[in-house]
Amino acid sequence: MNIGNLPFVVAALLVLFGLYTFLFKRNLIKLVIGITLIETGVNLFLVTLGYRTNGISPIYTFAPEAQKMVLPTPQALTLTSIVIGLATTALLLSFAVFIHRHYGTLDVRKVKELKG
Amino acid sequence: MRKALLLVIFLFVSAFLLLGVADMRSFGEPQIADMDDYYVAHAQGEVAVNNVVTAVVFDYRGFDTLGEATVLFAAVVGILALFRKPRKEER
Amino acid sequence: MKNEGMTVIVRTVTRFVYGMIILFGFYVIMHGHLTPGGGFQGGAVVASAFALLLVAFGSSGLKGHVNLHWLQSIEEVGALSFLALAFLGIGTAFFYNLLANSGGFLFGASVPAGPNAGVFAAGGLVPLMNWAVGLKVMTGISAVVIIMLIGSSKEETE
Amino acid sequence: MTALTTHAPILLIALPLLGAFATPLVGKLGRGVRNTLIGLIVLAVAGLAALLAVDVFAASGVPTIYELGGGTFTFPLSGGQVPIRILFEVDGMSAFMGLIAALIALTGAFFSFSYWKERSGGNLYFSLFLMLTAGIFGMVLTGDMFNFFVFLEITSIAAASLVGFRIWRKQSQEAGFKVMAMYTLSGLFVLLAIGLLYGQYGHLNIATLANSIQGSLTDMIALGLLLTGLAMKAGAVPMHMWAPDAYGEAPAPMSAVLVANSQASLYGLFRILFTLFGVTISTGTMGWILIVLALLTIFVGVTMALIQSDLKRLVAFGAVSQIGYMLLGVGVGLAVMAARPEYGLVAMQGGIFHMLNDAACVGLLFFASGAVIQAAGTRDLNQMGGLGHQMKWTSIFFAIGAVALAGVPPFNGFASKFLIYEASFKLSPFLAVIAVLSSIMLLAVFVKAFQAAFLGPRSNASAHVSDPSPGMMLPMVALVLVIIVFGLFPGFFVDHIVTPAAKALWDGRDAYINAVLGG
Repeated sequence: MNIGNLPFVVAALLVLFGLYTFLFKRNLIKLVIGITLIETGVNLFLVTLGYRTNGISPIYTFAPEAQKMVLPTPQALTLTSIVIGLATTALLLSFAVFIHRHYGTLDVRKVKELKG
Repeated sequence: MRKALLLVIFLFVSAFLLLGVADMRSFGEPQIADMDDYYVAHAQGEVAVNNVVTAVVFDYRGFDTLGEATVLFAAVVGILALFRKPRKEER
Repeated sequence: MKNEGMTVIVRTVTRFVYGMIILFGFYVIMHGHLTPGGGFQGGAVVASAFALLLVAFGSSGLKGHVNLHWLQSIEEVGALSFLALAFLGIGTAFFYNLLANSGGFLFGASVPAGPNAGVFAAGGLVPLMNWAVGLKVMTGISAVVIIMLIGSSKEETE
Repeated sequence: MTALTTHAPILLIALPLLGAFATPLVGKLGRGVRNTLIGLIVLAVAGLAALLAVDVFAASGVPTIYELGGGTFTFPLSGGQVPIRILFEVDGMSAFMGLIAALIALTGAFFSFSYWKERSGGNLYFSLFLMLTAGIFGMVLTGDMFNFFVFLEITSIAAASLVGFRIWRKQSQEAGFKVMAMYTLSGLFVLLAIGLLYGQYGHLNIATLANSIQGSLTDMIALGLLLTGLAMKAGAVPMHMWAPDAYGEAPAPMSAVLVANSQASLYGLFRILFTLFGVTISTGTMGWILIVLALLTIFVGVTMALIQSDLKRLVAFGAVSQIGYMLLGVGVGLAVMAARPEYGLVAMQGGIFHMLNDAACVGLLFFASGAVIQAAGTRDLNQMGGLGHQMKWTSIFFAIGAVALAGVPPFNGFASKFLIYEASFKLSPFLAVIAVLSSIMLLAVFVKAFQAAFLGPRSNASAHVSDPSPGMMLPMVALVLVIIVFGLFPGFFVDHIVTPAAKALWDGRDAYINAVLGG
């Protein structure tokens, strides 16, 4: 089946959903969800870049003979960026916990000590 | 006002990204892959591992992995710092 | 949410499963140079066992079993040993894999070209780095999960 | 010695990382041992950065390459060689940024020893500081796009943790969340752009990408994403809302390091515009975009500084406005690059020289305001007053930093700003007028702050204050010396360290590519 550029479109849509959430939602946790969505979109985009039609995973252990393999670099990059995403999400959520502790709310409109 | 501005930004970025997708090369057919072909062909000989991705992660691009480990370390240290117990006079 | 843990079904299943999850994590780390996986993935699998324990038994159930200072120290040792392994090759260049194809007993074997059944004792520094990173990731993520749970549950009780 | 020079780029990153990983463990042995270790590391790093800079500047335009993983770093291909491993490529600009980072890391570390002595979490503080330093060095030295992103994220996470380090202040947590969110967003933009470039050209090395870049629509989209992401991380208006919060809420020495971090992002922006894309884009348009960003940044930064009553936040807005001057200088250079008139290079020299001067002046201002706030126990300018009676030296240092930053002769800020005024006047007098007026306004802001904090009758806050301990005075004295020496002999420094850096961007693209691909 020919799916054309659908994977790229899906990645772009994920990024856009995330951006929408980031820009228009007022809850800190939802902002974090938005960022995570963008991250997922970017990771998906990276890993789709490496696909070669009918390629197998680039591992030689018990691999079928004489098959072309998909590109390994995007997989390595995606691994790196997933771990980075995990780290940033954990830190963001910790900040959210502390903001809740200090302000008693997660509403962006009420967390505005620093302005101007 | 603020919302309208954000909407303009959002629409702008949307158009930007979708334009990019439309202009992107077709899925599953990387045009230039000489670096990756090199990895696939030489990982077994140079690094002596069967898993090419591991060869890239820990050998050819090992420094990225060190950076990635550092990122995780920084997050753990940062979270430890946030949840630490402040001294009495600091509260 | 009270951190009392979950129902007896979840607890019983967890008791059965968590050892296997940890074992599977170590398997993934150990065979990172042969099969899909590696230090990061295996470390995350092991950390998920800790997360499961936390969810099933609550933060009070973990008290006495896990020492946060130990986790932190192990993580630092993992990070330092990764850096040290990278420093080993500084005679040529940082990150130079001087053990690969050296013929020595420490992962120095060579690998036949093309698809094969896998040579465990090959890869030079790669399997060692897998272990260092695996150690670092499993303790790091476990520490994050535990700190965040304990820290945020303290807030509820205060 | 040669081995040390060869390995200097990696040691600049590996040593701080070693310190960062070891600090929490070593800290258990006691504060003295920990501080000795960190002091040795930052001293070694400063020495190595100087060594590397001497080496690179002596090579007159040929970048130094360090291959990670050794062995063969390139494989022959029809029509040249292609790198397969991560490379460090250090040209004049990278070495120059390394000097800035080393200066700030050195003074920041020694200032912190005294500044954070009585507070909690010292081990974690220094661990994060060293990771931030390593990340800045990584960003400026690397020659690989994805590696750049990884270091960008290291600085993001370490910086955000440091911004939120005062956990008892709720503003600090708010700033931390904001910084982390904006940094993550900027990092993701950069990563998306890297993905686009990789998808097209199958490489991640900057030199290889620069060699094969076409300037297609996808490339332009990648450029837009990179520009947005890096300008956001550098704190340029209109993506600046995190910057004053971050500079204002971070511990004082870390605010200085954060400024160096913003400058490293600017470096990334310049590297991408000049080296990665270079002639394939219409440099005039991009230059004018930078100029517009610069004018906005200068104007908003200065006007917002005018209305602050929080000393640290006031300095923070001053720091934001200075990012604009760097953008202005380099933007003017980029705008006229196609025609290559003489004043383009002068503008770039001014913009790049101003990075170093800004790091020194803003660093000094943050250190001094940190000392003042710690002594007076308040950040509010209205509650201060008369502090100058007891804190003589600190007030003198603050004054020197302020007038130097505002561009008053004979200090170093004047030297670099004069080059920017001169060159931007030749492009359009309007630019120079705005730049000069904003500088005067900045001076007014600092005069007001100085008057409110240090002059006037003694207030309650000034009852028991005194100059800080020698541990905090020494780094300030070092920065004052830098400011005065650079102000007295600007010609020497422009010739010997700024010109190689400016030339590396201005006409170093071919040398950068050839050093890797062997032209």
